[in-house]
Amino acid sequence: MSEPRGLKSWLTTTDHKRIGLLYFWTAFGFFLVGGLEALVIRLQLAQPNGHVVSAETYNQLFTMHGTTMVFLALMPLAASFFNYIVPLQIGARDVAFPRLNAFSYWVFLLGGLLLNASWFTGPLFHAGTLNVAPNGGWFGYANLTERQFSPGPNIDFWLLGLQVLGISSLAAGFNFIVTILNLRAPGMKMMRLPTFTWMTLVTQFIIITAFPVITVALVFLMFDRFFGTHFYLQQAGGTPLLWQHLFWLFGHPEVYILILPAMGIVSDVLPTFSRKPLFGYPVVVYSGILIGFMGWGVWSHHMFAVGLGPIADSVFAATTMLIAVPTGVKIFNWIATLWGGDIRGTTALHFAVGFIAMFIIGGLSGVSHASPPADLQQTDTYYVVAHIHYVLFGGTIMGLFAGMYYWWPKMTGRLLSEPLGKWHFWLQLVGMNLAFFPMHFIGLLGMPRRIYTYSPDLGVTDLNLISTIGAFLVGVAILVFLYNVLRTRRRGERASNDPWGGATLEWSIPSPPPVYNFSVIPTVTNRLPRWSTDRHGPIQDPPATPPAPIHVPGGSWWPMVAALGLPLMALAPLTHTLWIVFVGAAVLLFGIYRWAFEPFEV
Amino acid sequence: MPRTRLWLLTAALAVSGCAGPFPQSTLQPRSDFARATDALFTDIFWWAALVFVIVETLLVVALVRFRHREGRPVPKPMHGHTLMEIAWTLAPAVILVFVAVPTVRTIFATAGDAPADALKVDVIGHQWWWEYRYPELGVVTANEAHVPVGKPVQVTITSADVIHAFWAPRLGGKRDAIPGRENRIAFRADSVGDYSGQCGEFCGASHANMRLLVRVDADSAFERWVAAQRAGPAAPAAGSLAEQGKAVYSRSACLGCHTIQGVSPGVIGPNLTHVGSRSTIAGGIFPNDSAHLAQWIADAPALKPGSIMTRMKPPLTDADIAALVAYLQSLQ
Amino acid sequence: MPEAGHTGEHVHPTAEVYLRVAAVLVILTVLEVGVFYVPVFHPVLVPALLVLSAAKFTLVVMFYMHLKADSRFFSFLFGAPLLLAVAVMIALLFLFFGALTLRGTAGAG
Amino acid sequence: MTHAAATHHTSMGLDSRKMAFWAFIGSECLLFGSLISTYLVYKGRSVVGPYPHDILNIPFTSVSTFDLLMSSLMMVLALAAVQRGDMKWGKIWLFATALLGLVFLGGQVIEFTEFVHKGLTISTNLFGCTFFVLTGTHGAHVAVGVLWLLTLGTRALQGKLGPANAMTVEITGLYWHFVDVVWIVIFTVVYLIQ
Repeated sequence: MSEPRGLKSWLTTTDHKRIGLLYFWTAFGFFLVGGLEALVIRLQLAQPNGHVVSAETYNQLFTMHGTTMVFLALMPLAASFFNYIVPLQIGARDVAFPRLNAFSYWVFLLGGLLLNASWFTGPLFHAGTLNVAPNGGWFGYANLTERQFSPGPNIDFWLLGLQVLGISSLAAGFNFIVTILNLRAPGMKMMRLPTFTWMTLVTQFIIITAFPVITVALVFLMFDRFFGTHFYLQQAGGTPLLWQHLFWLFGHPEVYILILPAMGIVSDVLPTFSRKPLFGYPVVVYSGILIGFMGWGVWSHHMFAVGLGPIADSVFAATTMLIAVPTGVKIFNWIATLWGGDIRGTTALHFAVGFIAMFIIGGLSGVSHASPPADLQQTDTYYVVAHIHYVLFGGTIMGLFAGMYYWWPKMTGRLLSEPLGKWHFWLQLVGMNLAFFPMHFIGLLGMPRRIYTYSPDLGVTDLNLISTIGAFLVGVAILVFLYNVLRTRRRGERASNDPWGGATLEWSIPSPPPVYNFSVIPTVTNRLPRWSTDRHGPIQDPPATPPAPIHVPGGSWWPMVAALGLPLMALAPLTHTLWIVFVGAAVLLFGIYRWAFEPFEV
Repeated sequence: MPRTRLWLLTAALAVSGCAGPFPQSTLQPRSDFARATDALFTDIFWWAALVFVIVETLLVVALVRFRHREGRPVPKPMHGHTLMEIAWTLAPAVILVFVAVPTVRTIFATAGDAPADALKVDVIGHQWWWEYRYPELGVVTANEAHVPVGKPVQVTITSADVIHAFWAPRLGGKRDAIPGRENRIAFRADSVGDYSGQCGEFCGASHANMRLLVRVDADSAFERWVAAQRAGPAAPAAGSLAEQGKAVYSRSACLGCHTIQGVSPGVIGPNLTHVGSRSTIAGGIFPNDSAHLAQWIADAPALKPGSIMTRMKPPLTDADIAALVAYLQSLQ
Repeated sequence: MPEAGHTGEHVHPTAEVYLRVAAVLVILTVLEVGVFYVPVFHPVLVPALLVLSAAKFTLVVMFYMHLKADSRFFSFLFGAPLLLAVAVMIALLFLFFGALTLRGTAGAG
Repeated sequence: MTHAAATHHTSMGLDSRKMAFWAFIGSECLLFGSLISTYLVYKGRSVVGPYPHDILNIPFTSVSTFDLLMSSLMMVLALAAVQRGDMKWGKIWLFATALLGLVFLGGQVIEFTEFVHKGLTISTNLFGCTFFVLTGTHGAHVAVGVLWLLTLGTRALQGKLGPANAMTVEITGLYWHFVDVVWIVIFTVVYLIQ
């Protein structure tokens, strides 16, 4: 019953908490890599006609920055909270399929490494450069990404890496849908789920429906590049626009995959620190579900410049504007949650409020993109770069940091330093606004995005320099966070079960939780089980020691072995060596068979 | 500048400490098309500003007013309020109607159809330069388009290779140049001048180096330009350096890719029949002067990453290049 | 393998029902091919075929995949994405075949 | 598939593996939905032949369709047999299902080979691209299903599959029937509506 130790215990772990930590550190590592890429980009643009990197390297940098942040940093950082927190919030001992969970993690790690290997493997492809990283943009528009215009292995790395990562997300999606629906503690009705768990559930449904679409789009691109098909080639009667439709059919729901978990975190953090239940809980939940559905009807607003015709433009403008309604409703409910509360200004609350304040800006600039004529001037300019960063940095990353400060004591048993946390927050807030707010002007003054150099004549030199300074300030903020983390490891204050006075079940057990989570599975009678309300007192916390021994399953090597098969299979097209695909498939199959017939019980 | 939003520019200038000018500013429209999109954006901006102020104020007031104080009693649990929920669902919906109606009106107003007598310009995107064809005038040129002031222009946009986007911000919003497909925009420029722009859709290594210029001419100047472009290439004077340059051109690989009317028929690179009349070279990134032309001919990829105009094999001598430069500059 | 005891969430139909469904499926398939070959049906070929295949689809899903008797929640897990897929298909057909685009012989392509 | 928690009490009273599998099938709807959408939007846009009506062999594919329908019948009979503990017939039906699956795959190999001989490859035209990728993806699903069925059959022969594993057989069946309904759609959309 004691915690197993050592490398092997981590490699074979199926404990959702350890997998959550693995997700966290891996994703945070990729977050730092993506951030470094951003800083090089900003260095290059600090001056007109910059010469820090070559055009080719710059194109690789912005492609990998986008791809890394979306697929290797933000999604898996959210996944680390899905893993660690969701089972605790619903009163479960693990996820529904612990080994599938381990498989998801290993596939994610290997997919990320495969993608980033492109920075160093140029010589293996006789490319003449060290770096052959993807260079077609994170959106990988065909037909630029076809073999004719991108002959090197760059795009191959991208499409194979994304294909592998998609499998990880899909597997985790099925797992968490079942976990949330089926492993709830007795009495935990759906409308008693913590909001973070609810938003996680919605996110998983979007993942399992949106990822197949990009899988298909990538398969087509792969066949075009390797087997001479013509899915995106106009010479054969096809059109590169098919790629855009399929990509954005996935890509817009993906935006909600990135933002909904952060909205869930904020919806949990605000009530705790205002000592007031979430205002309009059902409305917040239903608007989340609605956003999940409506996210499917707006993809063509990414394509107003392709000329779909006035009727299609009008339809997609209307659907896009409609999505602002459930989003606005959430914001008003959050403010109403704060209103009349007893607000304690913890770092977690700072970040949660920062999320609201910054996300509004991103949402409002989004409305001008929803209007096709205005969008024609703004699309593919720095105005969009400002918008996306207010949504994903001001929104998602602020929300994720709120979650980190909020759940850090639960996950590690120690409290992060609050004064350092506030330094981190203010540096990051000021830095991001310096970095991203001028981009609105840079874009409106006519600077396109994705250009490695610009003319001093544009008149945006100083604005770009300010933006670069802001980006480095964000870098300093992240360093403060890292220092806080290191300091806390050794000198951080030990956390009690419940340092914040939270309402949800994760705060009823020790920090960090024992391997079995709950010594006794609690029975829930209301939505805020640990708070007293008009009709209920708080429920009793489970005893410190389990009344009866709890069987905990051992680990398994097979999820990792099976996961290894996937990047192996990807090596076959990368190296144009057919037999490797059979080796990879054999490893995958072998892993799955051993896994399927291994004795394992939860 | 009747519709220029001085406040916005002032704000930008205040932070940047820079006086402009802003040759690609979307906020200084110079055509009916650009004015329509700009007016719509202004509308949306003010609605957004209103919402921004209201919501951020509420947020700040809540934070200040309800911050923790010693001895504050535990707040009353308040789970929701149906009327308020309805109110703040309807409020954004109503604002969005105010945005949606002018949006749809502007969509149809800027749908891209000019009157039948409009000047027709076909724009073809290439990696990484723009080709302009005037089908009714028999003019073909590159990177610099000329249009008459005050006359409707019908632009038809397509691409020869990957997806680009044609964008001259002060004249009109961007439209993608998509292979196998034609997109249209229509505008009527309202003042004479040079309006720069550049490719808006990421199109490969030198996407940043795919710039363009639209020159809005007075009627007479436009007529003169058309007449000059329709004429055949200038014949270099006998015994001049330019004549030697023509000989170099005719025996080197240039003619495989470039058109000079009556001299070479290549269609891969820009038409050079009147290259001397243009103010820039290499996709609008360098001034069209002897020094840049010479460097460009000697080693184009060094100046413009990914350029398919490769170094000549065997390399041209400096004398050959000088002659070639003289010839190209003579092609006014 | 652990015990995968039957949770008794539904009662499976008998072999007889399965056989009857199979018979109907075969008849429907014969009809489909028949409709395809008999010229009389050509004006209504597409709707007729769509109806017939939808009927087959429904029969298999309802009886062989037990959705008829099984938890309604499974119907949701299958039905919601299916509806989404159909909606996406219809939207793409509109976008590509110009019904939504005023201009354009080519629609989105 | 993993099968943790299969026997435990669940909040919805539904088997976790089965729920995960239905979610998987929902996800597959979007996969095949995207493939079929692409086939449809590219219909009639090939610039060179052969075109569908030149090459599709309706009688042959009708037999394949019949074969796959019958395999679905075998599958439900296998499930019914396993549920009532009749492992003898359980084995027979399982192997019969796999065999019919193999016959379908054989038919597809013959069909593809014939098409290639008649000049339609995956890179000939848009019809070739969309047809081969769509039906090929379906074929790959059938192949996985056959492998899965053979695994279950082998387990049954070893005596390691009994009524206690009825849920495993049921889930296998869900997969198999889903692959069948996808074919029902493909047969109509690709073969009959030309």
